Amino acid sequence: AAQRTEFNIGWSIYAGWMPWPYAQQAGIVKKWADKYGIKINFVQVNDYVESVNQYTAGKLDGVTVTNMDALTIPAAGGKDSSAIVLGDYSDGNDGIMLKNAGSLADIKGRNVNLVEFSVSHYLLARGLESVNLKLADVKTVNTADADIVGAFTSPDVTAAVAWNPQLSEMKKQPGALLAFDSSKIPGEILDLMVVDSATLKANPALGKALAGIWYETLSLMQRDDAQGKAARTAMAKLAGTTLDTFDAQLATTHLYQKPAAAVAAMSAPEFATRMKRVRDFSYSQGLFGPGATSADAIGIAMPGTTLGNAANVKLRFDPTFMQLAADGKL
Amino acid sequence: MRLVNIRPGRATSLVLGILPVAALVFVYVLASASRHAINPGDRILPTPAAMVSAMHTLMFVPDPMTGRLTLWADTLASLQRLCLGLAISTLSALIVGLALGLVPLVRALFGPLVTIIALIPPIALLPILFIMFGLGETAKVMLIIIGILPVMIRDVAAHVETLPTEQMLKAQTLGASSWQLAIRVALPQMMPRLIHALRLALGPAWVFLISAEAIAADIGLGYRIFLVRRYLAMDIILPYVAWIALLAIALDWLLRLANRRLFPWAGSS
Amino acid sequence: MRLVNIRPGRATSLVLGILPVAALVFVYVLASASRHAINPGDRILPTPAAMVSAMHTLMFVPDPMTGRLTLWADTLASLQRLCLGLAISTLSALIVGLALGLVPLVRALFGPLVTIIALIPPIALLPILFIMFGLGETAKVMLIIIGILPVMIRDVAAHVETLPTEQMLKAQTLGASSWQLAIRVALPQMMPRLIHALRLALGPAWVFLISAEAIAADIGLGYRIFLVRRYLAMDIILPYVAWIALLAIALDWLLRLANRRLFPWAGSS
Amino acid sequence: MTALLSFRNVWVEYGDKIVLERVGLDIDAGSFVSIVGPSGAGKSSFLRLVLGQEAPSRGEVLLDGQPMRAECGPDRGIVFQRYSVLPHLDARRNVLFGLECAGARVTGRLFGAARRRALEEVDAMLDAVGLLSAGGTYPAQMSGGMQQRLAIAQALITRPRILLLDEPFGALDPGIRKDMHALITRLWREYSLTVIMVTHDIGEAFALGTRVLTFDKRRHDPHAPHRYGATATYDIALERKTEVQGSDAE
Amino acid sequence: MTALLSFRNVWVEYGDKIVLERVGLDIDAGSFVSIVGPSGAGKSSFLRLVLGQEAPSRGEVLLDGQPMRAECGPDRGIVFQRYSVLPHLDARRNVLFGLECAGARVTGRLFGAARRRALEEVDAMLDAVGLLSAGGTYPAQMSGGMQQRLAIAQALITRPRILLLDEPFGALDPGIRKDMHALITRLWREYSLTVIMVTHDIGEAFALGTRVLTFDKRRHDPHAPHRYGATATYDIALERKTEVQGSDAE
Ligand SMILES: Nc1ncnc2c1ncn2[C@@H]1O[C@H](COP(=O)(O)OP(=O)(O)OP(=O)(O)O)[C@@H](O)[C@H]1O
Ligand SMILES: Nc1ncnc2c1ncn2[C@@H]1O[C@H](COP(=O)(O)OP(=O)(O)OP(=O)(O)O)[C@@H](O)[C@H]1O
Ligand SMILES: NC(N)=O
Ligand SMILES: [Mg+2]
Ligand SMILES: [Mg+2]
Repeated sequence: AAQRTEFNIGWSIYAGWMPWPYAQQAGIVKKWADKYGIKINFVQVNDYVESVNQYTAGKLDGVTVTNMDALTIPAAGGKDSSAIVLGDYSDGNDGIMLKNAGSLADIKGRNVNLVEFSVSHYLLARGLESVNLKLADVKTVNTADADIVGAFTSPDVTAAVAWNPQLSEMKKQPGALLAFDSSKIPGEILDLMVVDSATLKANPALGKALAGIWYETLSLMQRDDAQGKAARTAMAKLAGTTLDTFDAQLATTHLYQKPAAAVAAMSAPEFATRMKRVRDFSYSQGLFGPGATSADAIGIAMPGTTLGNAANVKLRFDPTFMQLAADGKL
Repeated sequence: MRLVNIRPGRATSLVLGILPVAALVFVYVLASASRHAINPGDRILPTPAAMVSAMHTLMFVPDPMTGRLTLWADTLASLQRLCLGLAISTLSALIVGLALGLVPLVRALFGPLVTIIALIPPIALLPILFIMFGLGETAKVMLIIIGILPVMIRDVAAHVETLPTEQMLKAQTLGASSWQLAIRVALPQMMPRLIHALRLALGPAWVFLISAEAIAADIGLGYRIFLVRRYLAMDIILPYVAWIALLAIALDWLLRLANRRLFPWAGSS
Repeated sequence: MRLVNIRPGRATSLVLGILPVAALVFVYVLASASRHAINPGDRILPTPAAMVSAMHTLMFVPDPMTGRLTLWADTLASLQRLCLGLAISTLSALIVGLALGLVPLVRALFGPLVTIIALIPPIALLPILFIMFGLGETAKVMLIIIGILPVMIRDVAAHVETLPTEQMLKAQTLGASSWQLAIRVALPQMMPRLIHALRLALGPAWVFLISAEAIAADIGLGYRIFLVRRYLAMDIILPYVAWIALLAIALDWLLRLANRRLFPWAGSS
Repeated sequence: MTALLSFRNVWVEYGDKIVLERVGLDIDAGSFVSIVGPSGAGKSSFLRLVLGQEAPSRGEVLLDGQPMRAECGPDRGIVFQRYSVLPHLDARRNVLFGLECAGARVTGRLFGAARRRALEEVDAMLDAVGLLSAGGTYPAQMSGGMQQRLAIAQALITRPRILLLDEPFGALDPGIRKDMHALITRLWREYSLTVIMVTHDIGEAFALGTRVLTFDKRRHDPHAPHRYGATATYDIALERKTEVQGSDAE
Repeated sequence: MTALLSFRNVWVEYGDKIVLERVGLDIDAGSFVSIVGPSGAGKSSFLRLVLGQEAPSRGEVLLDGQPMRAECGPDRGIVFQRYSVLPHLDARRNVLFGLECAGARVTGRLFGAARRRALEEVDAMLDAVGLLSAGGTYPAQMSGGMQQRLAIAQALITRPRILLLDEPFGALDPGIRKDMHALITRLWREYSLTVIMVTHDIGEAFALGTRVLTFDKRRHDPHAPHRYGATATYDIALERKTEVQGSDAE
C-alpha cells in the first residue's frame, strides 16, 4: 500500500469504544494527527455489522471490532488485519437473559433471541457449556441488536442474549433474570481497534497516532474530577444515554487503563488459549466460510506465537504501538 | 416513420428486452474477473463459479443442523409469509378501497386516517409492532400488510373515484342501489386496477418481508441475506437477490396474465 | 337517499376526518394511563406528559456538544436527503417514464429492465449500495432513488400508454413530430399523474431514508429513532414518528394543492 | 291531468356563467316533449336537472308537486349525449343489468329460470334495436351507432316513468333511425311513459313530440355572452299522429 | 386527373369477423366524397384505413400511386366520430396546436410576433365555427356540439390535403350545421382539399358531395352475420352546385 496522509476509521456505539468519538470531538484526534502530519476522520456507522463490512470492503482503513468478529469477518474474508489497540474485555457487558426461570439450566428447549454468530452466540455456547448443555439443546432466532430490547418485552420471547446498552434495559424488565454474563469468561470477548495491515505497514504514523489518542483519552476519562466527569458525560451523550447508565456500563467493562497492562495481557499465555477457544467455536459454526477445511485455515499471529496456518496469517495482534505508548516514545 | 410509430414485433421485443440485462451481466463478469485478478480472495464481486458452488450447496446439500435444503426451506418460508400478507392486503384493499372510493361518507370518515397511516414509515413502528403482535409469523405478515395496504387502498379508491359520473348515474337510473353499484359497477371495473396495485405492491412487500426477517427470524430468504451480510458473503447474497427477483418477476407475470385473461374488456384502457 | 349520494360538506368532512384520529389518540391515552397505573416506570406506552418533556428538550435545549437543537438539526438533515432523492427521482421518472410510455422501441428495450429493478428489494442490496457509494450522503439518496424510481417510472409510463390512441393520431395529423407529441401532448397530460406518483412514493421514500439512516448516519430523524431504540425510548420514538407523519402529510398536501392549481383541466379525471 | 314536472323560475349557473335563466314550465304525465335549440344553449343542462344529477342554482323543480330530490332513480331513464354503457359488460349483460337490479337486490345477479326469462326479454329488446347478433360484443368493439343503440335498449328495458333522451339518434343512419322512432313511439304508448328528448333534427322533433320546446337566449351581449342564459323561447303543442311511418323524420 | 387514393381488393378483418371485403375504389384529388351506410357497416373502419391508423388485412391502399405507409401525417386531417380534442388545452390552444407544430419544430410553442399572427388566424377560425367567445374554455366544460365544432376548427386550420370527417355535424343544430356546411365548402374550394365525409344525413351527403358512396353488405347470413363484410354498393357521381345555401341539408 502507498503512503498516505488521510485515513478513515469507523466506529459504532458500545461502551468500550466511546472514547474514540469523544477524542474526535475534544480535539485530541486532531492534536495527535497533526503531530504525525496526517489527518484521521472518525466515521460513525450506526449499524455495527455494517461498519465491519465497510472495513472489509476497503472503504475504511480501520474499525472498532471484537476479537471474534475481527477473525470471522475481515480475516475470514481474506483481509490481513492488525489489532493495534486492545481496549478492554467484556466483564459483564454481555449476558443471557431469561424469563420465568430459576437458573440458566431452564433455558433447555427454549427459543433464544440473539444476534446470530456474534459474540452473543459465543457467550451462549459458553454459558450452555457451564450447565452441561449444548447449542443443539436450544433454538436460536436471529434478532437485530437495535430491536432486541423491544423483542424482549414481547411475551413470546423468554430467552435472549445481548450486550450493553441493551442488556441494562432488559435487566429492568419485571421478572427478568440475568442467568449468565461475560464476567464468568473474562478476557474472551475483547474490544479492539483494527487497521488494515498493509496500510499500517506503509504508514506507521497511523498506528502511533491512534495509540496516542487512545491513551490520552483514557487517562482523561478516568479522572475523578470535573474534567473526567465532563468527558464521560459527553461520551454518554454520544451513546444516546445518561452519565449514570454509562458509568454502570463502564463498571462491567474491563478497560486496560495503562498501555503496559494491555501489552502484558496480549503477551500472556492465556491470551492464546482463549483466542483458540473463540477460533474453534467460530470454525464449528461455519464462520470461516465454505472454503475452510480446518480450524487452522486462517493464521492468527500473537506476540510470541502463531495459531493455525502460519503461511496464511490474516489477523495479527500487534502490541508495537501500545508498547511505544508504554515507553512514552510517542 | 415517426419514432413513436415504430412498433417492434414480439421476437424483436424479446431480444431488445434481454439486451440491457445481458449487458449488465457482462459488465459484472468483467468487473468480477478484474477484481479477482488483483485479489483472488475478493468477496465483494464473487465470480459466477463461486456463486454457482455456493448455491449448489444451499440447494442440494442438506443443512447438517436442521436436515433441510436451505434454499428451498428459505423460499417456502418467505413465500408463505409474503403470500399471506399479499392476500390479506388485497382482500382488505378491495373492500376498503371500494367503500372509500364509492361512498363519500366513508371517504370523509376514513380517508384522512388512511392517508396518515400510508405516510407513516412502518419501519419506525417496529418496536410497537413487536409489542402488539409478538415476534412470530404474525408480526412479519403484519409488517407487510401495514407497509403495502394503505398505498393499495389509496390507489384503488382513487381509481373508483374517477369512474365517470355518467356511468354511476346511468346505473342508478337502471335501479341500482348503493350495494349493487358497488358489486356490479365499481367492483368489476376496479379489479384490473386492484391487480395492478398488487403488482406495484410486490416490490415494497418484499422490502418489508426482508426487513421483518432481518429483525427476527430463523428461516427465510431475508433472514439468510442479513445473516450472511455479516460476513460479506456476496456469493450467497447476489444469487439470493437474483432468486428473489426471479420469484417476484414470476409473480408479476402471473398477475399480468390474470389481468389479461380475466378482464379482456380492460385491454385497451 | 342512496348512501353513495350523501355528500358531506366541507365542515362535516373535516369533523368526520378528525374523528377516527381523535379516537386513536384517546385509546392511546387510556392504554398508557392504565399501564402506568400498574407500573409507573413503564417505557412502552409513555404518557403524553413524558413525550412532551422529552420533545421539549430536543426542540429547545441546544445539545451541549454540538450546540444544535436536536430535532431541528435532524429534520433538516433528513429533509435534505429526502427532497434530493425525491427531486432526482421525479425528474428521472418524468424523462424515462415519458420515453418508455410513448416510444415502443424504448419500452421494448428498457421496459423489462425497469420491471426487474422495480422488483428487486433495495434493502437486500444495502451492503452493495454502501460499498458502491460509500458512507456519505450519496448512498442514502441513492437508496431512496433505487427504492422509489422504478415504481414511479412504471406508474407514469403505464399512464402515458393509456392516453387514447385517437388523441395521438389526431396530434400527428396536426403535424406533431415524435418530439412534439412528447412535449406537447404526452408530457402535460402526464404531469398530474407524475405528481400523484410522487405522492404515492412519499411513504416508501421515508422507509428507505430511515433504513439508510439506521445503518450509517450521525444525524437525521431515522438515525435518532434507531439510536434510542436501543433504550426502548418510546417517549422519543413516538413523537418522532408523529413528526415524520406530520412532515409527510404536509408534503402530500402541498403536492395535492399543486396538482389542483397547476392542472385545472385534470380536475374531473 | 296534473303536472308531472314543474319548473319554477329555475336558473343554472356555472361560476359567473349563466346557462339557463328564469325557466318556468309544466310538463304533463304522458307527454312527449321535444327540445331543440342551438349548441351550448343548455339543453343537456336542462336534462341534468330533470335527472336529478344537478340541482338548480336558483328556483325549484317539482316532481308530482313535491320538490325533487337531487338524486336519480329507476323512475327516470336516460340516454346520454355521449354513449354511456358499462364498459365491462357485453351488450347482452348491459341490457340485462336493469332487470338484475330490480330482480336481485342482494346478489345483483339473476340465476336459473329467472335469468332465462330475463334474457328472453333482453334478446327481444336487442332484436328491436338491431343488436341481437352483437349480444356478446363489448362496447369497445362496437361502432358509434351500435353503442348508441345499446344505450337506448338499456334505458328502455326498465320502462322508466320519465325517459330522457339527449340526441339519441344522432349517430344512426336513416333506416335504423326510423326503426328507433317506431320503437320509442310504441313503448311510449304501451307504457304511457313521459319522454323528454333533445334533438337537432327539427323534423324528428315535430314528428315524434306532442310538444316542442325551443331553448335559446332571449338577450345577447356580444361582449359578455356568458352574462345571459337561455330559456324556453317557444312552446308549441302538437296533435300527435297515431303512428310514425315512412320518412317522418327526414 | 390521376387517382389520389386507390383501393385494390381491400379487406378489413377483426379476428374472424369480416368488416370490409373486396373494396376497390379510386378517389380523385379535389373530390368531395360522401359515405353513407348502416351503422356498423365499416364506414369508420374505412376512414381509419385512409388515415393510416390501420393497415388492411388483405389488399393494398395506394396514395399517389405509391403503397401507403400505415402512419398518419399532416397531409391528412381528421374529425373523429367521438370528439377528440386535447383535454389539457383550452379551445384557443387546441386550434393553435397545429400551427405550433408546423412553426416550432423544437420548442413546440410559438412566441412573440409569430404567436400573435398565429392567434389571429386561430381566432378567425374559432369565429367561423362560432366559438370565439369560448376561446378560454377547456373541453370538459363544453357542450357536445361545442366540442365537435372545436374538433372541426382544429382539423381545418392546418389545411390538410385530405380531410376525413366522421359524422362531423351529428351533434349540431340546423343553424350551425348550415354555417359549417358553408365553411367546409369554402375551404374545400379555396385550398382544393380532398374531402371524405361519413354522414347519416342523406340530404347532407348529396348536398355537399361530388360523389356519394354507400357501404353495405352484399350478402347476409342471419345465423353468422359476421362472416360477410360490407363494401361500396353504390357509387354515384354528382354535379356539385356552386354554393351551399338555405336548407340544403335538411
Ligand atoms: N377493435 C374491434 N374489434 C372487433 N370488432 C370491431 C373492432 N372495431 C370495430 N369492430 C366492428 O367493425 C364493424 C364496423 O365498425 P365501424 O366503426 O367501422 O362501423 P361504422 O360503419 O362506422 O358504424 P357507425 O355508423 O355506427 O359509426 C362493427 O361491426 C364493429 O363491431
Ligand atoms: N362544468 C361546466 N363548467 C362550466 N361551464 C359548463 C359546464 N358544463 C356545461 N357548461 C356550459 O354550459 C353551457 C350549456 O351546455 P349544455 O351541454 O347544456 O349545452 P347543449 O344545449 O346541450 O349543447 P349541445 O347541443 O352542443 O349539446 C355551455 O356553454 C357549456 O360551456
Ligand atoms: N463488544 C461487545 N460485547 O459487543
Ligand atoms: Mg348537449
Ligand atoms: Mg362509425
